[in-house]
Amino acid sequence: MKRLITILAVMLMSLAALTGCGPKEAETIKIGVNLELTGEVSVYGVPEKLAFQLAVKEINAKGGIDGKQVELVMYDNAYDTAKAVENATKLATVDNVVAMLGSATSAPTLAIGPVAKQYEVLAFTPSGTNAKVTMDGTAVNPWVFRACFIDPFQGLVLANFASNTLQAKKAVVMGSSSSDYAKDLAAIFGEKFAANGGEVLTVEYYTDTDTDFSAQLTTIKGLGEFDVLFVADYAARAGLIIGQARSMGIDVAIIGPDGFESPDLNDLAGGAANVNNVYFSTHFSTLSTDAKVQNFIAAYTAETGEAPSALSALAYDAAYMLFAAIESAGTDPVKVRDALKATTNFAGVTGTISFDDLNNPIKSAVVVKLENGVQVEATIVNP
Amino acid sequence: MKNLFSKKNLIWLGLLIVFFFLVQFLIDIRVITPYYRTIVYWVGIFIILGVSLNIIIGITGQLSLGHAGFMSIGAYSAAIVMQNMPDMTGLLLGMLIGGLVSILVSFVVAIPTLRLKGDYLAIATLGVGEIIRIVILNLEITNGASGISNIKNLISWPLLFVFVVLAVVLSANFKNSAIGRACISIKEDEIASEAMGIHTTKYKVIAFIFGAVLASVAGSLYATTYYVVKPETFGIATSINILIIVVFGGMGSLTGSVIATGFIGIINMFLQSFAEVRLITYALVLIVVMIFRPQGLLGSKEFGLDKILGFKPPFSKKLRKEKST
Amino acid sequence: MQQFLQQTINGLSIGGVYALIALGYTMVYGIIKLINFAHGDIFMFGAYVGMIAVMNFNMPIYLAFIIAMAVTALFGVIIERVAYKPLRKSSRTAALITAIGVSFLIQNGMLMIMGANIYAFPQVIPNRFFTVFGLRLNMLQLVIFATSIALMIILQFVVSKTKLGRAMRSVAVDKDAAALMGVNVDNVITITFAIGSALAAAAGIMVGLYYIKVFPFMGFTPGLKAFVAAVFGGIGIIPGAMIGGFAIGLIETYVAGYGSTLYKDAVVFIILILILLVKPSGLLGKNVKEKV
Amino acid sequence: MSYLTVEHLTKNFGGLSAVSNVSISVNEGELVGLIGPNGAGKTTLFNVLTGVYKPTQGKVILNKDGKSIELSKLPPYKITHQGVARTFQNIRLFKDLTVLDNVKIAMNQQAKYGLFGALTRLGKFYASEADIEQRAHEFLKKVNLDDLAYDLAKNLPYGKQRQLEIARAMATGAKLLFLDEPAAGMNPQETHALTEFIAKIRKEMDLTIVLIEHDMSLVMNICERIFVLDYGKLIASGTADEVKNNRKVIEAYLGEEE
Repeated sequence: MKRLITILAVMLMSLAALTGCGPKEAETIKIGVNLELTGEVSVYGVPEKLAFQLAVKEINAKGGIDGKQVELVMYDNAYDTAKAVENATKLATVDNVVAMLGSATSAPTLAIGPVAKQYEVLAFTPSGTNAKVTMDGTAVNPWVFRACFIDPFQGLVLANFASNTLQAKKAVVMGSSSSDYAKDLAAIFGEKFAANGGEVLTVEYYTDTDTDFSAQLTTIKGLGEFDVLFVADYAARAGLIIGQARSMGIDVAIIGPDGFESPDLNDLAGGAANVNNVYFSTHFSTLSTDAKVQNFIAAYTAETGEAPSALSALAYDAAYMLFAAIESAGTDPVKVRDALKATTNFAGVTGTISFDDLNNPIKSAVVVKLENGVQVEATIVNP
Repeated sequence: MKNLFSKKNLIWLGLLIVFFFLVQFLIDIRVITPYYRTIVYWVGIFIILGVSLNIIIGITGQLSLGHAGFMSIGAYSAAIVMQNMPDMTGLLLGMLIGGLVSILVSFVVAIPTLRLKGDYLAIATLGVGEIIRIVILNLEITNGASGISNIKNLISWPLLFVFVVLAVVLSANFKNSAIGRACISIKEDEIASEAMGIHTTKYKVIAFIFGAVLASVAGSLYATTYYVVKPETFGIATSINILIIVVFGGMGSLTGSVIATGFIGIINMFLQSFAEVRLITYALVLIVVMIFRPQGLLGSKEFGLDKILGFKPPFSKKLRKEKST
Repeated sequence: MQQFLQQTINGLSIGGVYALIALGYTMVYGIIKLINFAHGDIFMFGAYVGMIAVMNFNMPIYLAFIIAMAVTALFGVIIERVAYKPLRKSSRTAALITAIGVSFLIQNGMLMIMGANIYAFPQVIPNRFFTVFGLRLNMLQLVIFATSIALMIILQFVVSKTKLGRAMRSVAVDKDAAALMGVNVDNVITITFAIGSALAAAAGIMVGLYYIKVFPFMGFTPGLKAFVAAVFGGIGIIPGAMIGGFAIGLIETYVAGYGSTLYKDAVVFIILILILLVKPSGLLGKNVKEKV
Repeated sequence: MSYLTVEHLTKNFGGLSAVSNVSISVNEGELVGLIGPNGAGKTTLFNVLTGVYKPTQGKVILNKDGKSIELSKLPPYKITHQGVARTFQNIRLFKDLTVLDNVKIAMNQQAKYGLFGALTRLGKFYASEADIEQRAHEFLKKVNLDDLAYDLAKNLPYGKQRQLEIARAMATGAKLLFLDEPAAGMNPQETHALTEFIAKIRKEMDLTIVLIEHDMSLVMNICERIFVLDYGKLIASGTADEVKNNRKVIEAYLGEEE
């Protein structure tokens, strides 16, 4: 027992010692990062971490911002809202960061938002697509920004694309019941597609842990003819669905959201040969001839050994938008927030970006066509 | 002497009051910064969860792996009520509703499943936890996979303190009563217990419901501390995190759970930057504790005042002497 | 009707996977009464080993099977020796908690080593389709189905007809008595874990080939469902694991196809609880009451 | 009407008949023995009498205060509430609890407060707890175990554990005790002490006792009547001398002789 008390006492003392250090004059510019780095969801967090690190490395190589080096203070929230709140509190009050990047998914970002507001340090999520992320009840949360378009926007884009470009009349929707991403997309797509004069025959749900979709696909096949299959999910499951649908003889066009974009899509679909007549909306296309995009792809690939995904592109843009804001406003968190809010026509790899009243980016989407697993065509679509 | 205002109770009360104001003072002078406060909140909430699971596992001997399910009932009740009443009344009302729903659900679950023994019970309760999660995932009122966000933050040190003390004191009273003795006898030997005239099913159900209600209260506090509730938060991983607290602190030792939670809270803080190591450490702790010290940190003993102040044991839980074990 | 038959085929092919994993569960439980909670993760481990053998060492698939089964068997034996053996005399609750710890350790260990990335298992066997009476069948489905039945028959033969099997059964009935009769109890348990883990590895590779996706948490859900399958059929009984696996696969598919997919997993757990209540010893099991 | 009546009791396990068509009656205040070779069904009969197993056929009736209660319809804990308690062949004490707690648990029915009282400690909680504590100590004094009250049950010497188990059964307020091989594993001195102990408590507390025993000296010494089971059937009953000379009993124990 005595030993235990000693240990506890030592810990308490070191705790007190830690609190002793107040904010020092910053020699570096500290930017907080609050991401899903472990657990299942780390597939979304890790590419963003790599993109942030790439951006920081690049800016520091160019001499930093106003001569100061940029330093990332990175914490893992493991997709746990409690951890996300703890991390955000620590970044804002202990590390005294200028601004916070993250999280990659919506749920932790929803928990970070109120903390950002309370301590007046902005939180910038590259890819939290849930519409509520930048909201505080019915009003906007002035301290939360995002770099991606929101779920409703993508739903609209895809519905229009299906009706107008593919001339589809009947659609079938599939999505994960355990993801709000899928549910929101499916709902908006359904509304818009119907408004365009189309008909959604059914919405089939499955869970995140499923790997076998044959039951749902068999049901779908039994519904008769349809023109397009909308799979509202990430590549991890969408790839499998594409492969299993093709093997069951469902060969209509398959469309999907930005989640489709992944180097693994073809493999998961059982080979590039299965990935034909597949379209997805996204933030940027590797087909783009823009030098910025090509440089990013080259740098990211050289740095990480992997091709960048939409998530890493968004994270990369978020980092640079933040750098620009810091450059123009200095390191005062409130001024940085104002500067970020005022961003207009920022030329990033995912498009030209400004913010609307709800701190969502105004930009167009790209719909990419895959043939034999390769991007063959990119269409810019405005809703 | 044997009443509510016994010397021992008064000393406890005094210590609690001192502790409360000490922490409040440290918060006021910002030695406990907002960040440490979030750690304190986590520890407080998980103390309630640990103690409540300990009632079921450590005291009654019924291995339950679905505790997070009951936590989610409280969390969602508070979240839903506070959508319309974002104030203290809303929180307390949500807590109350959560408690009632938990009683109902745990009763329905307990009657059939508690007939099962040991590992079968464990798997069945794991199933129950998953069923609760799946139901929440698919209900309209719980907002499905998105969960509920923008929950009013009402947590504060006094609020947390009141509920943690309440939960621990009630649990200790539970343990040190005829009901607690009946539960312990079930853990020791169910057949002998039944032969001693103890209605084992009844007491198992009581313990299960009691634990479920406390978990639900902890869930309500969770909701108001962390702004967001979503179904994944209350999966099997959380149930196992709570189990780790119970195992680490000692099965049957309420004070063990309290100390273990504090300990884990501090470890979490230090391992913040070593996220991957953290989960592996927990898994190892679980295995190593089971192999080398299956009774946990304190075993079934309590860390109490009796020994320190030399009181005569009020109930014979405390040993006058311990012979070779 | 056609659709119903197609769903039945779908169900049997998922069921085959559950059955393969359940075989390992049931063997270990049959011998030492331990719910090896980590069995699903051993299955995941096997899938990774097989994948690495094919992807990084360019081995032919049959060699990958052999390597993965051997490595995973060894892995299972190490787990048994390090984590479970010291607990053989402890309560079953303690053993179960340890098994949960082992499960978390394997998952997170794999996560640390290989990352959370989803890997695609190389498609080295071209997946062919047949259409029979308008039903689409696929090669791998048939392979999984056939393998699980073949393995079940082999195992049943080993346990009921060989010397090793006799030793296993004697250990299952009474470890101490078996030891007195000259059975090396430790070896028998080790071999049981080795076989169970090798089976899991085989299942892992087949799932890799069929479902492609390989990731650190892939073992958890199938592991749980395989456990339900084992209990359904009568845990400890080899043909029971088989029947349970197919039954759970079919039920799940019918619920997904005709009811609500949303509650598919909930239905599996409800079945588990019902089975435990109505006939805890499972479909093929005999009721045993605690000796007073 | 006798105190305990067993009517045509049969208990089958699968196809096996462990107890078949046994009828026994025990009078109030009697001390009877139940003997028979290994596997004769003695413990099974005890398990049916105390509700652990439900009989396949037949009834067990307890006549108490002019009322007859059908024990075979009650679960074990309710049978205990009727003043019937037992010990086990392989001691089943609450090993990690103290001697005092073992007795207190047996006295649990005497607690005069419910869940609310337990949680808030309002009402009769303190009074009732003090009362139970005091009575438990008194009880332990009576059975000469009070000096060990705070020892863990598992740390008691073997003989004392047996004694504690009997004491614990009595502490439930039982008037009818079933003792399953109380002298198993004891040396002659311990057996002797136990014999005296049983005789003493029986007199002091007005108990009716049924015991299973292999130690013939104990059975023959203190049992007033003896029942003999073999292959689940009652083959003889009577006083020690009568049973000793019964041919069927000799055959059952020694095997059939030509």
